[in-house]
Amino acid sequence: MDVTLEHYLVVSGVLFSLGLLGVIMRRNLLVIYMCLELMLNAANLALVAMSRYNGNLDGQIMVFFIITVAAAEVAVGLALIVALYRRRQTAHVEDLTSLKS
Amino acid sequence: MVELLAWLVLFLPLLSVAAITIFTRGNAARSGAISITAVVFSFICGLVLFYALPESSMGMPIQIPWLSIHDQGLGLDLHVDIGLRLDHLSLPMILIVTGVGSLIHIYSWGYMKGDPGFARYFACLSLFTFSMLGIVLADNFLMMFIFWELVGVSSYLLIGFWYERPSAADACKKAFLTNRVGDFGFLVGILLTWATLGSLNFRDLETRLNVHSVEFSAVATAVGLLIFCGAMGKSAQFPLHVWLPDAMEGPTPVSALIHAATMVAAGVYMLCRVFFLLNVDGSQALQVIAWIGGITALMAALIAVQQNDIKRILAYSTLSQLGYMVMAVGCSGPVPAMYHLTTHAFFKALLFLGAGSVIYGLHHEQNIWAMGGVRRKMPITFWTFTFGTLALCGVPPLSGFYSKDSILAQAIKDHHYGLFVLGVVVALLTTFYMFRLFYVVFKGRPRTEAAEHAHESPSVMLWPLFILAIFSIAGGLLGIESLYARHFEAAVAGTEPGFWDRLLEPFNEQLLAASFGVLAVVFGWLWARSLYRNKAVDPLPEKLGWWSQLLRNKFYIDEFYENVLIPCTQDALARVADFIDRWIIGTFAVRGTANVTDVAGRLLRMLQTGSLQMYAFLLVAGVAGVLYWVLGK
Amino acid sequence: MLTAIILCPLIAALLLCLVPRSFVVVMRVVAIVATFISMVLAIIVFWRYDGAAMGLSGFRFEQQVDWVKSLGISYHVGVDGLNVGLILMGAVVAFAAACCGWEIRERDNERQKEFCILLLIMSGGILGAFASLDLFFFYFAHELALIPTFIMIGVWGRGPDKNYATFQITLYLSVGAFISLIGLIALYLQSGAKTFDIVGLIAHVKQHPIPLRDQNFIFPLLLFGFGILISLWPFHTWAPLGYGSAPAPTAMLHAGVLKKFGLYGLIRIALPLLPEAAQSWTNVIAWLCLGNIFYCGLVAMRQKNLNWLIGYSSVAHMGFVFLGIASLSLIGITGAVLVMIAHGFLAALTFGLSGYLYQTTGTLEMDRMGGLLRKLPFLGTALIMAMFAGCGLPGFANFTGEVTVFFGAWKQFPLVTGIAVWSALVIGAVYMLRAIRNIFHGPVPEQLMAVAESTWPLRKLPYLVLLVSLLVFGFFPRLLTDKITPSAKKIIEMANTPSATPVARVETGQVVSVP
Amino acid sequence: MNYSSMMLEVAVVVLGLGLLLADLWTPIEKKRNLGYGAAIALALVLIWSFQWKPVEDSLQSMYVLDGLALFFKRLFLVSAIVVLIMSVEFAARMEAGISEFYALILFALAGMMFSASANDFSLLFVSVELITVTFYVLTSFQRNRLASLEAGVKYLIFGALSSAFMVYGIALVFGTAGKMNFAGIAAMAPQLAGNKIFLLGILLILVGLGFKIAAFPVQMWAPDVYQGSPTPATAFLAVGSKAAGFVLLLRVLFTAVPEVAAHWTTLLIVISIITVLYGNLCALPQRNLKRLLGYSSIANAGYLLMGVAALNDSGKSAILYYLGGYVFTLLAAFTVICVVMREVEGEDISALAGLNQRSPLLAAALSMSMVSLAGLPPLAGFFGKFLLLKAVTEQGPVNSAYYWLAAVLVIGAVISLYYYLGVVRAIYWSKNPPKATSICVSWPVQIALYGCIIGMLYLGLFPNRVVESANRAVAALERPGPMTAVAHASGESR
Repeated sequence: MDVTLEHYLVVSGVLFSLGLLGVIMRRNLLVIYMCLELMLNAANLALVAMSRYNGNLDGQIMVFFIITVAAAEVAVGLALIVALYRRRQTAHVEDLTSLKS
Repeated sequence: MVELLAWLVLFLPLLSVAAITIFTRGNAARSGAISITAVVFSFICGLVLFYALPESSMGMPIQIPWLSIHDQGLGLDLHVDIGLRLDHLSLPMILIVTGVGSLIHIYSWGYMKGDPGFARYFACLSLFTFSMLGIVLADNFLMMFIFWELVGVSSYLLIGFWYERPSAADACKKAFLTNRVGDFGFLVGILLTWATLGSLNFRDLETRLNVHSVEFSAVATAVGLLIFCGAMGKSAQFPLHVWLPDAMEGPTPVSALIHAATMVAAGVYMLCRVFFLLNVDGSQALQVIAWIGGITALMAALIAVQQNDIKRILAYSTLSQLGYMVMAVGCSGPVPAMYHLTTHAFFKALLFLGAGSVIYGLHHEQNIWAMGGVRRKMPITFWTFTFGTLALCGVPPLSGFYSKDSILAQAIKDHHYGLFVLGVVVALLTTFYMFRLFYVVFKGRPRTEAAEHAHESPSVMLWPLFILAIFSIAGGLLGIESLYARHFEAAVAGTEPGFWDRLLEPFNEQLLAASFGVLAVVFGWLWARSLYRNKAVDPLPEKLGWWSQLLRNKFYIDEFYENVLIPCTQDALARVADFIDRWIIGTFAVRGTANVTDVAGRLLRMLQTGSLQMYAFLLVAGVAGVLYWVLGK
Repeated sequence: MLTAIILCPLIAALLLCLVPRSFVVVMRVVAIVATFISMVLAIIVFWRYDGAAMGLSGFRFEQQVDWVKSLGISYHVGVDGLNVGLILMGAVVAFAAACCGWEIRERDNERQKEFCILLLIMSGGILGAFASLDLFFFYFAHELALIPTFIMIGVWGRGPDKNYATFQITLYLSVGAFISLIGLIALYLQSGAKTFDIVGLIAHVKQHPIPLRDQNFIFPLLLFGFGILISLWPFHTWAPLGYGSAPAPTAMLHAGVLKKFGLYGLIRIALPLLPEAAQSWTNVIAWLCLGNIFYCGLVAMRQKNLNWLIGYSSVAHMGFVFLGIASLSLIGITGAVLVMIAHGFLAALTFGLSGYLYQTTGTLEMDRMGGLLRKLPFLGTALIMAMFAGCGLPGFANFTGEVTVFFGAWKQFPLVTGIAVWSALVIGAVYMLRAIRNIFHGPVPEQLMAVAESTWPLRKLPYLVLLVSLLVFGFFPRLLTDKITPSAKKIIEMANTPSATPVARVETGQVVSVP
Repeated sequence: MNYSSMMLEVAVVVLGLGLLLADLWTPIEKKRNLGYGAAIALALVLIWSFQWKPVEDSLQSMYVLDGLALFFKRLFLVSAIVVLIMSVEFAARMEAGISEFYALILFALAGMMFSASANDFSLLFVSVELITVTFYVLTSFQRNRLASLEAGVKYLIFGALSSAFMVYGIALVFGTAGKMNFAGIAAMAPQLAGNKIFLLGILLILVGLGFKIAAFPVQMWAPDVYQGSPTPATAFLAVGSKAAGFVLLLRVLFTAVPEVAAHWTTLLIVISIITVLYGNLCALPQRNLKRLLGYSSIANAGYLLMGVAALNDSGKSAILYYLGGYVFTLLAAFTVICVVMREVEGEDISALAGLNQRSPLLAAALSMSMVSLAGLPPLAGFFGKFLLLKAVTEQGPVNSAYYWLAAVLVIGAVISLYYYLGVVRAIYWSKNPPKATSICVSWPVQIALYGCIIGMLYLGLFPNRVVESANRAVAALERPGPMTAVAHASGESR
C-alpha cells in the first residue's frame, strides 16, 4: 500500500483533534500542555508532508521554526507550571479560578 | 398731527406703566398721579381727535409694520401692522374708554388710599387702559388679538390684586383661563379667515370679501362662530360667563371699569368691528349669536334675582346687559349694540362706583341684607345710584331706555319675535332685581352696626359719580346712535334730528317695542316694590322654593364645570398622559431598556467563570461554529 | 469676529485652569467677563449684520480654515439670518448663566474652579455649534458643549434622582448624538460632495440631488437623532428629569441654547439637503409635534415640582418649532426660528429663576409654597412674567414665534394647528397659572415666613437681561424676521423644489417614483 | 533579503541584550533605573525611525518596510517607552529580576516590530511566537502573586492553543498554495478561493490572530489575564500585542487573501458585532478597574474589527488612527492605575475615590483617557470612532448589514459611556473619599502622562497629519506595486 499525502494528513488531523480533545478534557495542566505540544506536532507532520508534496522546502524550514519555538515555549511553560505547583501544591486546572467574572 | 395724537392716545398709558414700574414703584402718590395724568391726557387727545378729525381722514391708515413675511409657497402674506383705525366706531369708543377710565382712575385715588399695592394698582390700571385702547384702535385681527390677550392679563392682574386672598387668587385664574378658552376660538377663527381671504387687515378683508365671496361663504359660519368664541370669553356669554361674577373679587373700581364698562364690552365691540364677516350670505353665525346673547341675558337676569352680594347683583346685571348687546349684534344690529354698550358703560360704571361708595362707607360690607337705610347716610351716593338704576331699567327719558328700546326694535325689525319677547322679559327682570337692590340697600332702616355708622365718601369719589350720572341721564339725547350709524350705514342722508325728535324717537319709530319696554319697567317696579319694601329678609325663597336654590347657585353651572366637565375631559386626559409618561415611557421603555442591558451584562458575565477549560471549550465551540458557518455550506 | 465670540469663553476656560483654586472671585469674574465680551461681540454682529459684506455663499462674517483636508473637514464659521439670532441668544444666555453661577458658589465653594471651566467650555461649544458651517465642527462643538452638561448635572445636581438623571441624560443624549452623527456621515457620503462644508454640500446637492432612497434613509436618522436631542416625543423623558436635577446655569444653557442645536440642524441641514424625504415626513413630524405640544402640556399640568413643570413646558414648546418645520413654509420656518430664539431666552429665564427660588426657599415643591410674591417681589414679578411669556402672552417674543408658526402651519395642518393653538392658549395657561397660584398667590405658609430676597442688584442682572431680550424681540419682531426671512427663503426654496431633474436620476442610477 | 532594513529591530534586540549584560554590573539598588536608560535608548530609536523611509524592493521578501510597517513600529516604540517607565514604577512590586523584565519588554517589542513587517507566514509565526512567549513570562512575572501566576498559566494555555490553531492553519495554507509569502499567495488566491482546505487554513490563522486582538470567539482569556498580570505587562498586552495582531490581520486579509476577505463580509461583521456587544455588556457591572479595561479592550477590538469589516481604505486608515489614539489613551490609563494601585491591593474602582484631591494630574489623565475611550470630543477616541463610523457607513449602500454595524457601534459606544463615566464619577464625586494623602508622582511618570495627554489632545484636535499618514500607510497594503505610491509621498512623518 502506498502511503499518500492523504494518509499523512489524516494522521495529522487525528493527532490535532486528539490534542484538542485532551486540552478540553484533561484536568492536569501538564497533560494539557502535552496535548498542546501534540497539536503543534500534528501541524509539523502536515507541514512536512505538504512540503514534500509541493516540492519546496519552505514547509520544512517552517517546521524547524516551530520546533525551536515549541522548545522555548515548553521551557517557559514548564517553568511556569512548576512555579504554580510550588505555590499551590496542585496542577489541576479547576483550582485556577481566582480570576473570574 | 393726527397720527401723533392717535399714537399718544394709545401709548400714553403704556408710558405711564413703564414709568411706574421703572421709577416710582415705591412712591404711591407719584405713581397714581402719573397714571391719572396719562389717562386724562389720553382722553383729551381722544377728544381733540373726535372733534377735529376731518371726515376725509376718517379711517386713513396709521401704521407701523410689525411683522411682514411674504410666503410665495403658500401664496399668502403674513403682514401685521401696529395700525390705528380712526373711524366712527373707534373714536366714540376711545372716548368711553378714556373718559370713563379717567373718572374711575380718579375715583380709585380715593377708594384705594392706603393700600400697600397702590402703585401696582395704578400700573395695572394703566396697562389695562393701554390694552383696551389697543383693541379699540386695532386695524387688523392680529393686533386686536394681541391687545385682546393683554386686556386679559391686565384683568387677571387686577382681579388678583389682593392675591393673598385665596378667593381672589382663584378668581383671577378662572377669569384668565375662561378667557383663554374663548381666545382659542378667536385665534383659530383668525387663522381660518386669513387662510381664506389672505389678509388680516380689516379694510383689506372687507374689499377681499367682495372678491372672494364664494370661497368665504363656505367657511363663513365657522369663521363667525369661532370669532364669536372670542367675544363669548371676553364678554362673558353663556357658556363662558362663569368668570365674570367671580371677578368681583377685584377692587370695586376695577369691577366698574373692566368688568362693567369697558373690557367686557370688548367682545361686543369686536363683533361690531368684524360685523361684515358675520353678516354674509350663507352664514348661520348670527342666528347662534343672537340666541346665545338672549340666553345669557335671560339666565343672568334670573340669577341676579336671587343674589345677595351687591357686586354680584351688578355683575349678573352686567352679564344680562351684555347678553342684550350680543343679541342685538345677532339681530344684525351693530348700531343698537354699540349704542347700548355706550349707555351701559355710563350707568353701569355709575352703579358700580356707587356700590363701591356704599361698600367703602360700610367698611367693606357687601351683603345687601346687612345694609339698609343707606339713603340718609349717603345722600349723594343714593341719588346718583338711583339715576343709575333708572337708566339701567330703561325709564324714559334716561339713556338706558333709548338704547334698550333700539335693541328691542331691532329684534322686531329682524323678525326675531322670540328674542323680542325674551328681551321684554329680561327688561322686566332687570327692573325687578334692581329695585330689589334699591329697596333693600337704601330704603328701610339700617340692619347692622355698619349700616348704622355709614358715612358719605370723600369728594374725590363723588365727583366721578356726578359726571357719570349726568351722562346716564342724558346719554340718550346726545345722538350717539346716529354717530354709530354713520359707520355702519353708509351716508345717512338728511339733517340732524332735533332734540324733541330724539326724545320721542322710540315711540315714533317702533311703538310696540317702546311701549312694551315701558310696561316691563312699570310691572317690574311694582313687583319689586310690593315684595321688598321695608323687608328685613328675602321673601322670595319661600315663594319660589327649589327655584330659588337653583337661581342662588347660578344653575349649578360652576359646579358642573368644576366637578364634571373639566375632570372628565382635560384632567382625565392629563391623568392618562401622566400615567403613560411616568409608567409606560419613563419606566417601561426607558428604565426597562436600561435594566435589560444591565441584566444582559450580568448574564454574559456568568460565562466568565474563571475556569480555563470552560474557556477552552467555549473557544473550540466558537471556532467550530465559525468554521461550520463559513465552510459547512 | 465669530471666532472671537467662540474662543473667548474657551480661552477663558484655559486661563482658569492655571488659576489656583482658592481665587474664587477671580474665577467668577473671569467667567462673567469672558461671556460678557462674547455677548457684546454677538450684539455687534447682530447689529452690523445687515451692513456686513456677504460672502459668495450668502453668509456674513465668514471664516474658513482647513482642518482635515483629506476628509474635507474645515473650520468654517459664518452667519446668516437663521443663526445670527441664535448666536445672539446663545451669548446672552451664556452671560446670564455665568452670572447665575453664583448659585453654585454658596453650595460648593471648593469646586468653583471646575464649575467655571465647564460652564465656559459649554458656552464656547454652544456658540461654536451655531456658528459652524461645517457638519463635522457643528457636531464636534455640540458634543463639546454636551459633556460639561453631563458632568455638571452629575456633580452639582440636586434632588434624589440626581444619579439616575445624570445617567439617563448622558446615555439618552449620546444615543441621539450618535444617531445624528450617522446621519451626518451618511449625508456626507451619499451626497458625493466629499466635503463636510455645508455651503459646499448645498452647492453640490443643487446640481446632483441625493437619490431618494438615500434621502429616505438619512432623513429619519437626522430626524430622530436630532429629535432625541430636542426631546421630541416620545424621546422626551430625559428632559424634565435632567432639568429637574440640573444646577440652574446648566439647565439654562442646555434647555435654552444647546437643545436648539438639533432644531437648527434640521432646518439648516436636513431640509435643504434632503428635500423630498423632508416632504414625505412632514405629516409624521406634524403629528409627533402634538406629542410635545399637547401631550407634554397635559403632563405638565400634573406636575407638583416647579422644575419638572418648567421642564415639561420646555418640552412642549419644542413642539411649536417642529410644527413650524413640518409646515415647510416660509412663515412656518421663520416662526420656528423665532420660537427657538424666544424659547432660548425664556427657558434660561425660568430655569434661572427657579434656581434662585430654590436657593431662597429650599424647595421647589409647589404645594409647600404660597404667597411668595409679597416676600420676593422681584423674583415673583420676573417669574410671573416668564410664565406669562411661556403661555404665549403678546409682548414677549414667544407669542410672535408661536403665532407665526400657527399661521405658517394652518394651511397644511389645520387640525394639528388647532390642537396646538388649544394647547398653547389653554393648557399652557392652565399649568402656568396653577404654578403662579400655588407659589405666589394665596397665604404664605409658616415655614416660609422668613424668606427674603437678596438686595444685591447684581443678582437681578441676569434675569433683567433675559427679560429685556424677551420684551425687545416681542415688541420688535422685525429685528429678527427681517434677517430670518431671506435666509429661510433659500432653505424653503431648496426644500420645496420639485423632485430632482431626470438627468440627476440617471446619473445616480435610481428609479424613483415622484411622490 | 536586505538586512539593513531590519536595523531598527536589530537595535532593539541589541538593546535588550545589552540591558541583560549591563544588569551584571549594576548594583541591585540601581537596577530599576536601567529602565529609564532603556526608555531613553528607545526614544532615540524612535527618533531614528523618523529618518527611515519606506523601502521599495522588498515585496517578494518575507520582510517589508512599507509605510504601514513604519507606522506600527513607531506605535510600538512609543508604547514600549511608556511601559518601561511604568515598569520602573512597578519595580518595587516584583520579587527580583527587574532587568529581565525590561529585557523581556524589549524582546516583545522586537517581536512586535518584526510582526509589523511580516510579509510571510513563517515570519508571521516567528514574530507572533516571540511576542507570545515573552508575554508568558511577563504576565506571570510576579511569582509571589497567585493572580499573576494564574494569569500567566491562562495566557500560556490559550496562547499555545491559538498558536497550534495558527500553525495548523499555516500548514494547510502552505499545503494548498505551496507558498509562504503573502504576495505569492495573493497571486494564487483567485484559484484557491473555492478550496475549502485553503479557507480552513486561513480561518485557523485568523483564530490565532484573533487571540492576539481578543476578538470573538477567542476573547475569553482577556479579562482574566488583564486582571492578574503586572500592570505594565497588561498595558503592553493591551496596546502592543493588540496592535501587532491588527497589523498582521490587515496584512493577511488584505495583502495575502483580499478576494477571500471580500467574501467574508458577513462573517467579519457578525464577529465584530458580537465582540463589541460582549465586551461592552460584560463591562457594565464590572468593579475591578483592570478587568474593566480587559472587557473594554474586547469591545475596542470589536470596533477595530469594524474597520476591517468595512473592507475599504477608509476603514483601514481608521484602524490605524484609532490605534494611534488608543495607544495614548490606554497607556495613560494604565500608568495611572500603576501609580495609584501602588498602595492598594486589588484594583477596585472605589480605590479611585477622591483621586482628584490626592493627585490632580493622575485624576485628569485617567478621566481624560476614559472620556477618550468613551469616544467624546475633543479627545482622540472621538475622532477615531468618527472615522470608523464613516468607514462603515460608506459601505452601507453596498450591503445594508453595514448599517447594523454602525448601529451596533453606536449602541456599544453608548453602553460604554455608562461604565467609563462611572470611573470618572468615582474619581471626582465619590460619596466619601477615604483619605486625602497626596500621591507622589515621579517626574518620568509625569512626563509620560503629559505625553499621553498631549497625544490624546493632539490626535483629537489636529488629526490632519495622522490621518494623512494613515492614509498613505494603508495605500501600501493592496496595490500591486504598493511601494511606489509611498515613495512618492515625500516627507513621511508622524
